[in-house]
Amino acid sequence: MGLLKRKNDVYSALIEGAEGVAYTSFYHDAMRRLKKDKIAMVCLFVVAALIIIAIFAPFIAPYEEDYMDVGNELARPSSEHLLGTDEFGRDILSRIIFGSRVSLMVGVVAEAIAVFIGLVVGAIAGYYGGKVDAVLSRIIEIFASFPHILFAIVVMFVLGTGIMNVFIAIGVVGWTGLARVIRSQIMQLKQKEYVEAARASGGRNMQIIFRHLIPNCLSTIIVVATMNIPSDIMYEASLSFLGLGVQPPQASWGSMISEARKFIRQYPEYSVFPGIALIVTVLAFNLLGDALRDALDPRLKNL
Amino acid sequence: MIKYTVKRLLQTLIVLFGVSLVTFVMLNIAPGDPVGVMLAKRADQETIDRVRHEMGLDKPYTEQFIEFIRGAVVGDFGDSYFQHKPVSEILAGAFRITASLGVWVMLFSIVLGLLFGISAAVLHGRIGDKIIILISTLGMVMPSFWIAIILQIVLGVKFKLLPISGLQSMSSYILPTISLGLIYAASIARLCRTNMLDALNQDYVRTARAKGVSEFKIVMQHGLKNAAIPIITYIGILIKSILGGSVLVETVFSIPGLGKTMVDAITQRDIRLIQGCTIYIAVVFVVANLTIDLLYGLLDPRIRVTQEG
Amino acid sequence: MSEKLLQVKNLSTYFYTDEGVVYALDDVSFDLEKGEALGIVGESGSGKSVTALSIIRLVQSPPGRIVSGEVLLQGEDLLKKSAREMRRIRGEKVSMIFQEPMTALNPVFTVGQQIMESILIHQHKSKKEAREQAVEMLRMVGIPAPEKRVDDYPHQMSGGMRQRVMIAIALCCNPQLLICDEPTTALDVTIQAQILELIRDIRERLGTSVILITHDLGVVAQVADRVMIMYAGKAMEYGTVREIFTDPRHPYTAALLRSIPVIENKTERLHVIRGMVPSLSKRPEGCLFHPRCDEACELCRTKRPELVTMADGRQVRCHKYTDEWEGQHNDRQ
Amino acid sequence: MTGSESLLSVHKLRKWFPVKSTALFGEKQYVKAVNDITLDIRRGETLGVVGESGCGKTTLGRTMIRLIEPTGGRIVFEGKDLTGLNEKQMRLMRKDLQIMFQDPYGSLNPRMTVGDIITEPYVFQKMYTKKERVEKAVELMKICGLDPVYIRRYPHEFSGGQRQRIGIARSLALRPKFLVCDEPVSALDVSIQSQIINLLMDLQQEFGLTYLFISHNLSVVYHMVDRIAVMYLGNLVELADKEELYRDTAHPYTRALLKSIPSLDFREEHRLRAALKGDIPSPINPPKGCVFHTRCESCTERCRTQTPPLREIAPRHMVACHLYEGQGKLVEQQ
Repeated sequence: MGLLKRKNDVYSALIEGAEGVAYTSFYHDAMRRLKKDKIAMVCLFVVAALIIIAIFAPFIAPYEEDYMDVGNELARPSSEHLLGTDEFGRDILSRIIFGSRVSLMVGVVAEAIAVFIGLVVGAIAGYYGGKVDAVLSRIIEIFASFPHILFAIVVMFVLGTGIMNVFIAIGVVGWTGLARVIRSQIMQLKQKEYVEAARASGGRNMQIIFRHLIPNCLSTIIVVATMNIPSDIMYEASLSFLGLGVQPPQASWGSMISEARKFIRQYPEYSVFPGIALIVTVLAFNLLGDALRDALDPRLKNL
Repeated sequence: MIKYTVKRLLQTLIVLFGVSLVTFVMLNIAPGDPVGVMLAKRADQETIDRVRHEMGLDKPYTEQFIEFIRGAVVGDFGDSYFQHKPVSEILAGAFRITASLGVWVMLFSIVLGLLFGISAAVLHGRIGDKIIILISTLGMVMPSFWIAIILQIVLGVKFKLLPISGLQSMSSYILPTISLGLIYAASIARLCRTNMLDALNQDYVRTARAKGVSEFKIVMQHGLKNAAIPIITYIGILIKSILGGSVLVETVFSIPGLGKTMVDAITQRDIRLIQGCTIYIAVVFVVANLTIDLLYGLLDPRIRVTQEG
Repeated sequence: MSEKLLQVKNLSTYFYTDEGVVYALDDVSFDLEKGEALGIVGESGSGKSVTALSIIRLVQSPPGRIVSGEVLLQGEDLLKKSAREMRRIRGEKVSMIFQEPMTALNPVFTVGQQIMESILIHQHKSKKEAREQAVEMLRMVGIPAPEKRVDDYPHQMSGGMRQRVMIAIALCCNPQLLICDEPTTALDVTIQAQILELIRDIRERLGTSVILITHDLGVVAQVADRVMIMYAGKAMEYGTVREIFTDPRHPYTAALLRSIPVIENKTERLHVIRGMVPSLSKRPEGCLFHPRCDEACELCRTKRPELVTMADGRQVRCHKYTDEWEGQHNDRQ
Repeated sequence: MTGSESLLSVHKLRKWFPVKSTALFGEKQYVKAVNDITLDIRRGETLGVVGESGCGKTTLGRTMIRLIEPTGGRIVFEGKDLTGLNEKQMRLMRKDLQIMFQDPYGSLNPRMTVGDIITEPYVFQKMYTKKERVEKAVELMKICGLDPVYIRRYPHEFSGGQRQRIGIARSLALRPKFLVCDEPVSALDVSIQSQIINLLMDLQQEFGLTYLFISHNLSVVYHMVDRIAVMYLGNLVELADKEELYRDTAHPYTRALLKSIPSLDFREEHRLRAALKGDIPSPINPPKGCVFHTRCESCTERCRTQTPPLREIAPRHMVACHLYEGQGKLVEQQ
């Protein structure tokens, strides 16, 4: 057979030839498109800044999380306390900085739980279809019937308050949306010809799911997760606002707004500052999600 | 069409059963000793056992569940331990209040949402579109409880224009409606814009243009009728979010609706009331979703008129 | 009034995308007699569909824009018309049908409503009269039991039937010009034969002039009187069906005709046109076809040929038919 | 080149897709995509399968290599009955049976490099080391006319024609004996189409491949194949050598198909007349008796009631039509 004879030159041709050729993988393209989107860059910068603030909070914040400047309660913004102090004399700016830890952690951890459950349920329902799909879809529908906030409240009631329970409560509730998206995407991808080709050359179900189906869902997962993080942050803030989430003295933007409500007359701005921090964070993640969707999956772009 | 309806009815029954099962398990089985949690150790073991017996919690779970279902079907969720009144009575009153607020919030968000959404799609590519996108994104990120407080401070306290609590007079509806409705108006605007743009890029719009149909009619007839279908399905989700969101707004404006009842029940640890409230809200959503799905079938001929054999 | 129904002069339409300017349609000219059928043939990316969309001014801008040229319909330049005037013309004087029957009809309106919509815009008729006319149109395009089918929704009809409905919509106001953009590409061969026969009957019965856009030379041979071969946005050759099929002059036309598998001829290997269809934004220097042309020479690689009208009226864009060609003859590879 | 003994044959092969019946409690309804088809393909041969949309040609191709599980009938490959094999055994057989697809964009995973796509069959069949797989990939790319320098590029960086070549390289990776080509050139321009057809014919020469060539375009098929099978609404209506099929066409549907092809003969008197009226009936409840009777000019009372059996009216020329009642001998269905 003529093919074997040419073995060595084929190999050498391969190395010097293939190396030189520039290739753009899918994610290179996506990054290039993302860089062109100025808003996305700003949001990326804001999100990065938030993460740094959250990690290095103890060094950045002017005061300890629960340091009380006794006798200086509800002070207006001054040089010592840039945003003034709360009813216990604690520095509002420092508590907002520490509060960013809670919000970002909830965004990441809760969303990770939601993505994990959603991906598993969605992939199985989508791939196997038939009865499995019917049962899982009903389960998705059941969990989606509870308003997000209420279900989280009940979960908190059962688990008790505390930061870890907040993550679980929001994560356990938020997976239905992603499950539905993944399920419909897997159903579409299942019919693609490259999946049939894999099956025709002997690919097993698991190999097909992990080599073909999940990689092609990745961009959807990233987009949906990035869009869900802001709502997770809002749910945490709401829970804390209702006094069911993070308990004092730990700082959370939601609980700060709730505390501030009692002192509207003396110091109205007290409740405005944590609100602004919350809005900036949620806005940054939201716009980043939009930009990622446009960069990763041009077809999803709503022109 | 009938087949579609029957199938949906069957699915809804299963979901309702699932909802009651999940709620029952979470509140009665998960926390181990519900009465202990309820009395929060304020009573000695002897009273706890007596209360447990009174509420029938010492029976095996399956029996409790059957009793619970039989009651729920008839609308009887047992009695609230602290208010000594049937839960269903409390919920009915609270629901009327939340519903009345909910209707206004829905109207506000749908009207505003469609207005912004359609105009954004029509002004696509121009400044107007960009401004509306910005406003709607901002609207989506405003936490409802935060806006509620800001409105309370500015309009209520500073300028004393509007009442800042309760739902006695018509004007007292304005602040809660705006603070809860803003988020949903923004999401409807975005959804409507995306669907309109999608519809306006379909081949049949190009055909309509080739017929000489005016842009206005293309948007209003061809575009809207196709874009309306996904928007109507969103209204189902809207009802659920309003039921959820009302918890916050009712707390800020101290409106004794379902949301506030739920929060108070949680803080008082009134298990029966919490259970009744959760089921009640979920049922309202499921029923609303069902009606919308059937409406959806009527509007979309592809479902109403099945393919001939 | 000149006998010519349509005169297109130096029409150019470019698309301004972030990857650069796409020269989709570059300086194309042709004309159409009353009742005549012109076939515009080309492979994908040749600019044939853009020609139609530019005539009827449905090019989506941004990113597309008609950059230059004139489109004279009975002497009036459509490019100068206002949007309102164009809306009157579309459907009344010029109408168009598209390739994908599955998506070209609005799924939430009945077939009858979509025909009546065009009638009610252009003709002042009552709803009842419009409905009767719609049923008549459905009968004319060969749909069985039109009185019943008029209230059907598009999803209840097959591809072939929907294309007939599209034709009914396009013809209900008896336009002078019907533009068909690959009308039968998505259809099966037996259904395609029915639609082509229908288009031919319409030309005989209503005298409508037709522009038929396709990539299938067989379809052109069966319906068209004159043919324009397009490649990479420019017209390569223009002549009657007989001239083009019996005596193809441009190397691309000849290569295309030779590479089509035909049942009768016995050749073992199919004739191949090497290389790929060029990208419209990064066009080759000189003649656009030179990278794939077996007769290309230095002149072809450097100078872009003009569309030359030869003695017998034939138009060809190739240096072979210019006097400069003799000199170059020898150094061809 | 065409050997005598059969490489792959199917006996009364059937594939019925259950359909959610519109009637709530009505009996189960089926789309009878492939209806009791018996075919025999000889080693080195190219059998063309032609028919319009909904005739079941794509389902037949996939069912033959059990990419879709048949609901009835037997598949025999090199004397071995494939129908009974369990998944593990079938996986070994996959080496010899491969398929290539129509859509250049849908048949390649956009997230994998060309090298990974071509060598994926080795991953599934656990063949060769990493280094050997790269060599194989380079070799296959060269054979299919692709420059191996681009081995690490992604599908979106190639033209339609090049993508089809990648698909062909992948289907050759396991050195198959039998290849189903499901409309491999239908999505390509004419000039690119002939390049791929010539490539397929060269590969058949070099590797002694046997093709099942599926297409709705009879002229493309005519050029490539030795024998042609014509299908209508899930049934085999005619099967013959290509010259025989063209010269003395037996079945009315085949005749209509041939007449509907828009020929390059532009003269007025030869111009196309529609050979068939009406539309293809719905596959959910096909017409009784002969499925083609609703559109056939020479339809008789018998055609409406009795399904015509496949009979051999001339050497290796089968047709299923009552017009040939009594001629030739019935093809006995083993």
